[in-house]
Amino acid sequence: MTNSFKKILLGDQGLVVIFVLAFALVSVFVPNFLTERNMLGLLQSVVTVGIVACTMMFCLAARDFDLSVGSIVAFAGMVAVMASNATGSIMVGILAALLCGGAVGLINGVVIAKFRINALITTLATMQIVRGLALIASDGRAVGINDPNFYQLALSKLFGIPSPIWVLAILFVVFGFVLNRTVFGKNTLAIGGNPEASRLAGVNVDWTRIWIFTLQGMVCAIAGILLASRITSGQPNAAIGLELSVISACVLGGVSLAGGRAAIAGVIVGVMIMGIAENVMNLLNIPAFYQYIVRGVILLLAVLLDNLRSSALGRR
Amino acid sequence: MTNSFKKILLGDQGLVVIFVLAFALVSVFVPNFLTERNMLGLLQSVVTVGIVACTMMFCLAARDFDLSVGSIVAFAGMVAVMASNATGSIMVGILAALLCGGAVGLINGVVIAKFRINALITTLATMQIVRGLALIASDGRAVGINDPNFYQLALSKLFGIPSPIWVLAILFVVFGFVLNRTVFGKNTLAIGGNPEASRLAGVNVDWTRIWIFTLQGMVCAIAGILLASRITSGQPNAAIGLELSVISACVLGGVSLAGGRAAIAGVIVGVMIMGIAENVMNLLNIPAFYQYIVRGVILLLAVLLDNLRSSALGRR
Amino acid sequence: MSFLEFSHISKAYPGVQALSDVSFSVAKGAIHGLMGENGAGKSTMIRVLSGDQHADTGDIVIDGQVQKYASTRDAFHAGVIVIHQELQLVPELTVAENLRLGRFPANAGVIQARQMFSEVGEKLKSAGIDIDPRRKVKTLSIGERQMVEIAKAIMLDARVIALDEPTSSLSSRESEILFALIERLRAEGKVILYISHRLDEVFRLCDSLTVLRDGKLAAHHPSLENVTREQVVAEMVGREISNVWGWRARTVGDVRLKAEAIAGDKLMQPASFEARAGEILGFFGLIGAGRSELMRLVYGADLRSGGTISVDGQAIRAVDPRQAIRAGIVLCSEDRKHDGIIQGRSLEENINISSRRHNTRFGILNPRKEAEIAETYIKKLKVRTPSRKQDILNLSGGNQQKVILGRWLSEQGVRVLIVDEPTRGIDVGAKSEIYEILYQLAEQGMAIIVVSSELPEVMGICDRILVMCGGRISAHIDRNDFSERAILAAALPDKKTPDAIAS
Amino acid sequence: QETKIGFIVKQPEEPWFQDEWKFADQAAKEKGFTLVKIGAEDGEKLMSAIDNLGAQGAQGFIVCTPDVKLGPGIVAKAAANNLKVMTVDDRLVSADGKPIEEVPHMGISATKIGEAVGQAIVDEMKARGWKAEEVGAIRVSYDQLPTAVDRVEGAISVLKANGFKAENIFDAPQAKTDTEAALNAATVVLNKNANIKKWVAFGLNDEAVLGAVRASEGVGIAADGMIGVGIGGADSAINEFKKPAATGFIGSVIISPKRHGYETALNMYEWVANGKEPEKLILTAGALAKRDDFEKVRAELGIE
Ligand SMILES: Nc1ncnc2c1ncn2[C@@H]1O[C@H](COP(=O)(O)OP(=O)(O)OP(=O)(O)O)[C@@H](O)[C@H]1O
Ligand SMILES: Nc1ncnc2c1ncn2[C@@H]1O[C@H](COP(=O)(O)OP(=O)(O)OP(=O)(O)O)[C@@H](O)[C@H]1O
Ligand SMILES: O[C@@H]1[C@@H](O)[C@@H](O)CO[C@H]1O
Ligand SMILES: [Mg+2]
Ligand SMILES: [Mg+2]
Repeated sequence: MTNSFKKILLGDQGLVVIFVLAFALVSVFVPNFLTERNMLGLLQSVVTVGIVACTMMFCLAARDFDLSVGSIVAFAGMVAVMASNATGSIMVGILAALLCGGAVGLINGVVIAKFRINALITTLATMQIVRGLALIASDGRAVGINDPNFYQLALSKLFGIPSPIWVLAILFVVFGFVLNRTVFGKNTLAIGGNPEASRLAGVNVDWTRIWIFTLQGMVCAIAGILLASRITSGQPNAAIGLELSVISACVLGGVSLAGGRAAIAGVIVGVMIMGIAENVMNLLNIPAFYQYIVRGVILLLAVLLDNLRSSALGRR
Repeated sequence: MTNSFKKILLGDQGLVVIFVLAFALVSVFVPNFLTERNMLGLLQSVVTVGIVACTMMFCLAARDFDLSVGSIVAFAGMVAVMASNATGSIMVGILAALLCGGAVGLINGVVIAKFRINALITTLATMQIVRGLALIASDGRAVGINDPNFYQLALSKLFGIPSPIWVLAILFVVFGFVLNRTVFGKNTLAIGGNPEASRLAGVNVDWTRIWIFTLQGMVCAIAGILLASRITSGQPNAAIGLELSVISACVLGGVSLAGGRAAIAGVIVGVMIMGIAENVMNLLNIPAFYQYIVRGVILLLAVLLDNLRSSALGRR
Repeated sequence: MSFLEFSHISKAYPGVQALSDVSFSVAKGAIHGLMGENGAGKSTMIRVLSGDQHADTGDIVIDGQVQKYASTRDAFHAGVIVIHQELQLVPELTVAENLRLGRFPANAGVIQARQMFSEVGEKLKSAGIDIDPRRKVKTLSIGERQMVEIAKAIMLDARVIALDEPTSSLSSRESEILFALIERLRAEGKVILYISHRLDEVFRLCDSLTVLRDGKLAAHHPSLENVTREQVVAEMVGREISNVWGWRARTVGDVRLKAEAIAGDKLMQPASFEARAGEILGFFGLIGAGRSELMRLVYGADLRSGGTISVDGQAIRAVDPRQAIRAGIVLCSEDRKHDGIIQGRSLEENINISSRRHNTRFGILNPRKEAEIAETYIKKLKVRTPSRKQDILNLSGGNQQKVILGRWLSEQGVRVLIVDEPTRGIDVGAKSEIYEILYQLAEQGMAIIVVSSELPEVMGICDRILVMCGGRISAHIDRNDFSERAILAAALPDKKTPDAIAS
Repeated sequence: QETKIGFIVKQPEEPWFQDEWKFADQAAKEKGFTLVKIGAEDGEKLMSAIDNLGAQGAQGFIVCTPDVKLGPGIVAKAAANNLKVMTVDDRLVSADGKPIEEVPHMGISATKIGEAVGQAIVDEMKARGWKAEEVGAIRVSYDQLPTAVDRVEGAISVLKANGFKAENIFDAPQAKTDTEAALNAATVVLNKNANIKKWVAFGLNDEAVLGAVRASEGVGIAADGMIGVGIGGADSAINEFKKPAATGFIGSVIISPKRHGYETALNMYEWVANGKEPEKLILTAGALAKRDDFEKVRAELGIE
């Protein structure tokens, strides 16, 4: 191993390198993987997880936790469809969804930051409440979209790439920038890294946490709108269990559950690893029950490799 | 409010007091609640969550996390049924289940403590792998119990109380003792409080963490065996989502996700609050969708009350 | 003319009256010392000043204006900067980001990174602090971190600057940098509140002085003329302490600890040394000299890449602290926050965590015995606490340090006791009592190694001093040959005038 | 003493069960008994639910069990609580896998529904003039759920009987039972077999098949290149039929929640109130509903 190569492999972006290697390997050995069609399919399949991961990254970085994302995605999707059906305006539907998502996030944030209630419990509670609202609002049924133009949100393409992928890409860029280059991002990392020090330094900890959850709610709404458009209806049962996928993608991407550490490149890699695993398993026709095992093993392998890499760095 | 009453309410056992008050309220206002039958039914309904919460408490107290409990419960139940069907001996079935549960826990522990892999990722991985194994072993279908004596594990009674409740009670006592009165328990709490300081103080951190996970696996196996006996079959799909119920019961009971803080009384209360909520909602015939909302609100209320109580204590 | 005034401040914590009716004032352009025993209420005073805690009664008046702040942010806006006793840094952020946290130079929310790094870099350089602003704080040593913490004082144009034991983890060289800085700030007309347990420093720097005792005002000296150290000590402790060190000759026995060619990542070359029964061996050096690293290697806290260790002639294969403890070596680490206290647990548990294994049966605790041990050391070390069940996090810094010392003093069968900066943050009265305990342990035949950055301390209590410099042992000096010059000369990497530093 | 009857279902969020409950409520109103509706997603919750019913003094209950192997447990639990029991939708089996015949049951066999789906697909293929060998079949599968396996296998058996080759049937395993998961899984199948232009799809329910249909649209296969037939016929399917343009989702096999909900509740009432034992086994039939006749089919089944 040449020295400069070693440097890249052991550097901060090491997980990215492992990912690139794995990607190359898969491209060569899995038939049909590296086709344009499959790549687009793969990217579309990670849109929901990817979008929500953008803000979950902030949440975890600030040493918080959000279990309500799946419910918000479903709820916001319902709201978007119902509001645009009712008013005949897609724009109104979108705004209503963003508003509702943001409102749920805001409530999460206020309860957690101001009443100092454990984030796990709070978001577990709102997860249930919001899911209940979605079910009640729709009487448990899928709500069809009246205006076919709504489908275009997910179906339209730009330069041959479907819009949801563009949205995902834009959010990655925006939140990557926000994390590293803005006061908000640095404050988030500081709060997670040392809440006491941040407070004493005069960072508005409560306000920052409230904003993180509100943003999370709004971003979930974006994911919910796109999902509704993609499956051409609002479904109250959508996105159950999403929280776990998103959190693991983030953790896989090096976001620390203990707060203070996050990087957008890692999150992207985390999201992609999980997406590729699903994609490849289906391409290889792995039977459903074995998929469980493969999924588990891939998760372990990914972190194990990353660990070996960084422990080779000498620090533990 | 008299002063001595205030003292009790604000003391360490405050949550217990809130719980007792709530219990009294429910007993008065919910018909059929305070009947012997319903009490036994209620207790039996919390057996699985309660048993697993015993060791989850250790896990969280040591600043760890275990998502694989639901899968282990299902897997161990399957193993118990399949092994006793195969050998004709219930004892062999039970031992095999304990062994398998312990083995999964041991693997969790070794990977987490020795390879220093994030507990969330590790147990998320084993959660999938073990569920996969259970599905593969049974081809995705429930396995019936051949020997009707197996049912007796859950059906038999002592002084009119079904054995699973006894098992639960015994485990509460044992693990309460272990937490407060043994080196193992104190080391667990110390590790959660400050892992590095504990290591430097001569605590065998790795070994303790490995034991916690192994115990957790074995205790899950006990829950799995009782569950299989209760539902008269081994079900590969059993106990999905158990991890979340157990973790929230613990957190509700004052176990800190940041480690270092746990008490068995709190955990019992946490488990009971969740069980009573479900029980009362069904007694009151609350419609399914509204149950979500009530569940969420109860969770929030419980922690909120506890918070008000302890912030009245002047500390935050 | 008084600029900063504390007026009738009281503050109670559950079970503790931390401050009761304390009033005093400080003039503009003055350095005001705040002294008192551990737990006297100094840090609480500063926390009230910083808006971190709210006084139950009383007011803070700055420049004639009563301050009513709701948070630390309001205190900043009132021109107050506080350097807290415990480091308040975010490890994952860079030095510059830590220094500008809460007040990033930003344009529409976007941080002006280049401007920030160059500005912070200049300020650090002008203050004589040689740390790259782009380094992440987690890569800094504890001493360097302390310097970063102190640098917060110059990042903003404050009116009032309070420093809570800023020198407790600094060696003389860094302390000098700090003193120069403080004097510069005084010249600029700031009000400086300075907390320290080091009398020398206080007398060298301060213009005026307040002494707290048990949360009450014990003495206020508007000027230090005609005030003697003995007098201040008496005001603090309530009794005279004639000789803090109290060193006495002992008979020294055979070699207890023999460390040969100990090698590790941060040591420049393998180190060898030995310590004898009944001996108190000092390790002196400047920050980053590698003393702590060497001790951690001996103890097995960090992975050794080479070397052998023997106790009483018996080679031991200790590779982790647990084995070291069982072989009779214990280490009381320098970083009490990170490596010492177990947050959220009681004093009792913090004391018993290691020694309890002597009092258990089948892994079951003996609560009576544990309570007894806890009470013994609380009394012996004069830990100020409402009860042994108190969460250690609620103790004052010095009292936490005493508890950690108690943890190791309560260990049985110790043959080699290593204490790294044992009296960090501990008041004079308690110091002399701790030294007395060390002497007694030595007399019983223990080998004691004291790592310290306080030159008077090592010179005052040790029988022999090893000096480290740049990751190597650079000198070996017997008590008869002790001199500040010689020790500092060996400690300084550039061998420049030690006189400039010896005060 | 008032008559109280429980109605326990395995997936309370599913529209199907909401409908069953709705129709059971109708019976309760007519006959003046109390209906206690409880959702029980797994065996443990089910056992608690039965205890709970016993505690509140119910006389009997109807159950759609999360797993048919829970049979002996349910029977024992019911007996212990002195409750009469009937099953709906899914029939209990004993440890050896044989139906427990003494428990009255109303339902439809999963395999039969699957076969109906298969038949609907084959018919549509004939109508479009497709040849089996040029068509790919997407089996949107959720093998964790035994009923799901039985349904898709039922459909496959009909396809095979009509000339489908096993190698033209592709598995698209859903990670979860929602539309998005089906969509993602089906997309992979379509992309892997880009050479096949004509597709049929079937799965556990309407949502699964909808996923496959959305996937085909996503990769540019028009409605005339896809034949998807779902199961259930609730709003997800109807929304599809109401769309202005026809999609590849051509039909759904509707099973009547009315009979399942209303009749079972009624029968149980007669049993506990008047001692009139219900028939041991009533099998209902599924009916295929398509874009042009779904309203009629639903009316015939008594839904709406
Ligand atoms: N959060 C808290 N909860 C309870 N008691 C506290 C808390 N913080 C401080 N105390 C108590 O208040 C008293 C004063 O503490 P303070 O930290 O002000 O002392 P100090 O003078 O700074 O001592 P040291 O020299 O050891 O730093 C101590 O008895 C301490 O135990
Ligand atoms: N956490 C750390 N991360 C990276 N480097 C460190 C860390 N701690 C110490 N170092 C470096 O290791 C070297 C030795 O530090 P060590 O702490 O052993 O010195 P010391 O003589 O005990 O001085 P002091 O403890 O007063 O800083 C120094 O160069 C220091 O910068
Ligand atoms: O789960 C299914 C449900 O979706 C409905 O189709 C009726 O049968 C049940 O088994
Ligand atoms: Mg202090
Ligand atoms: Mg040191």
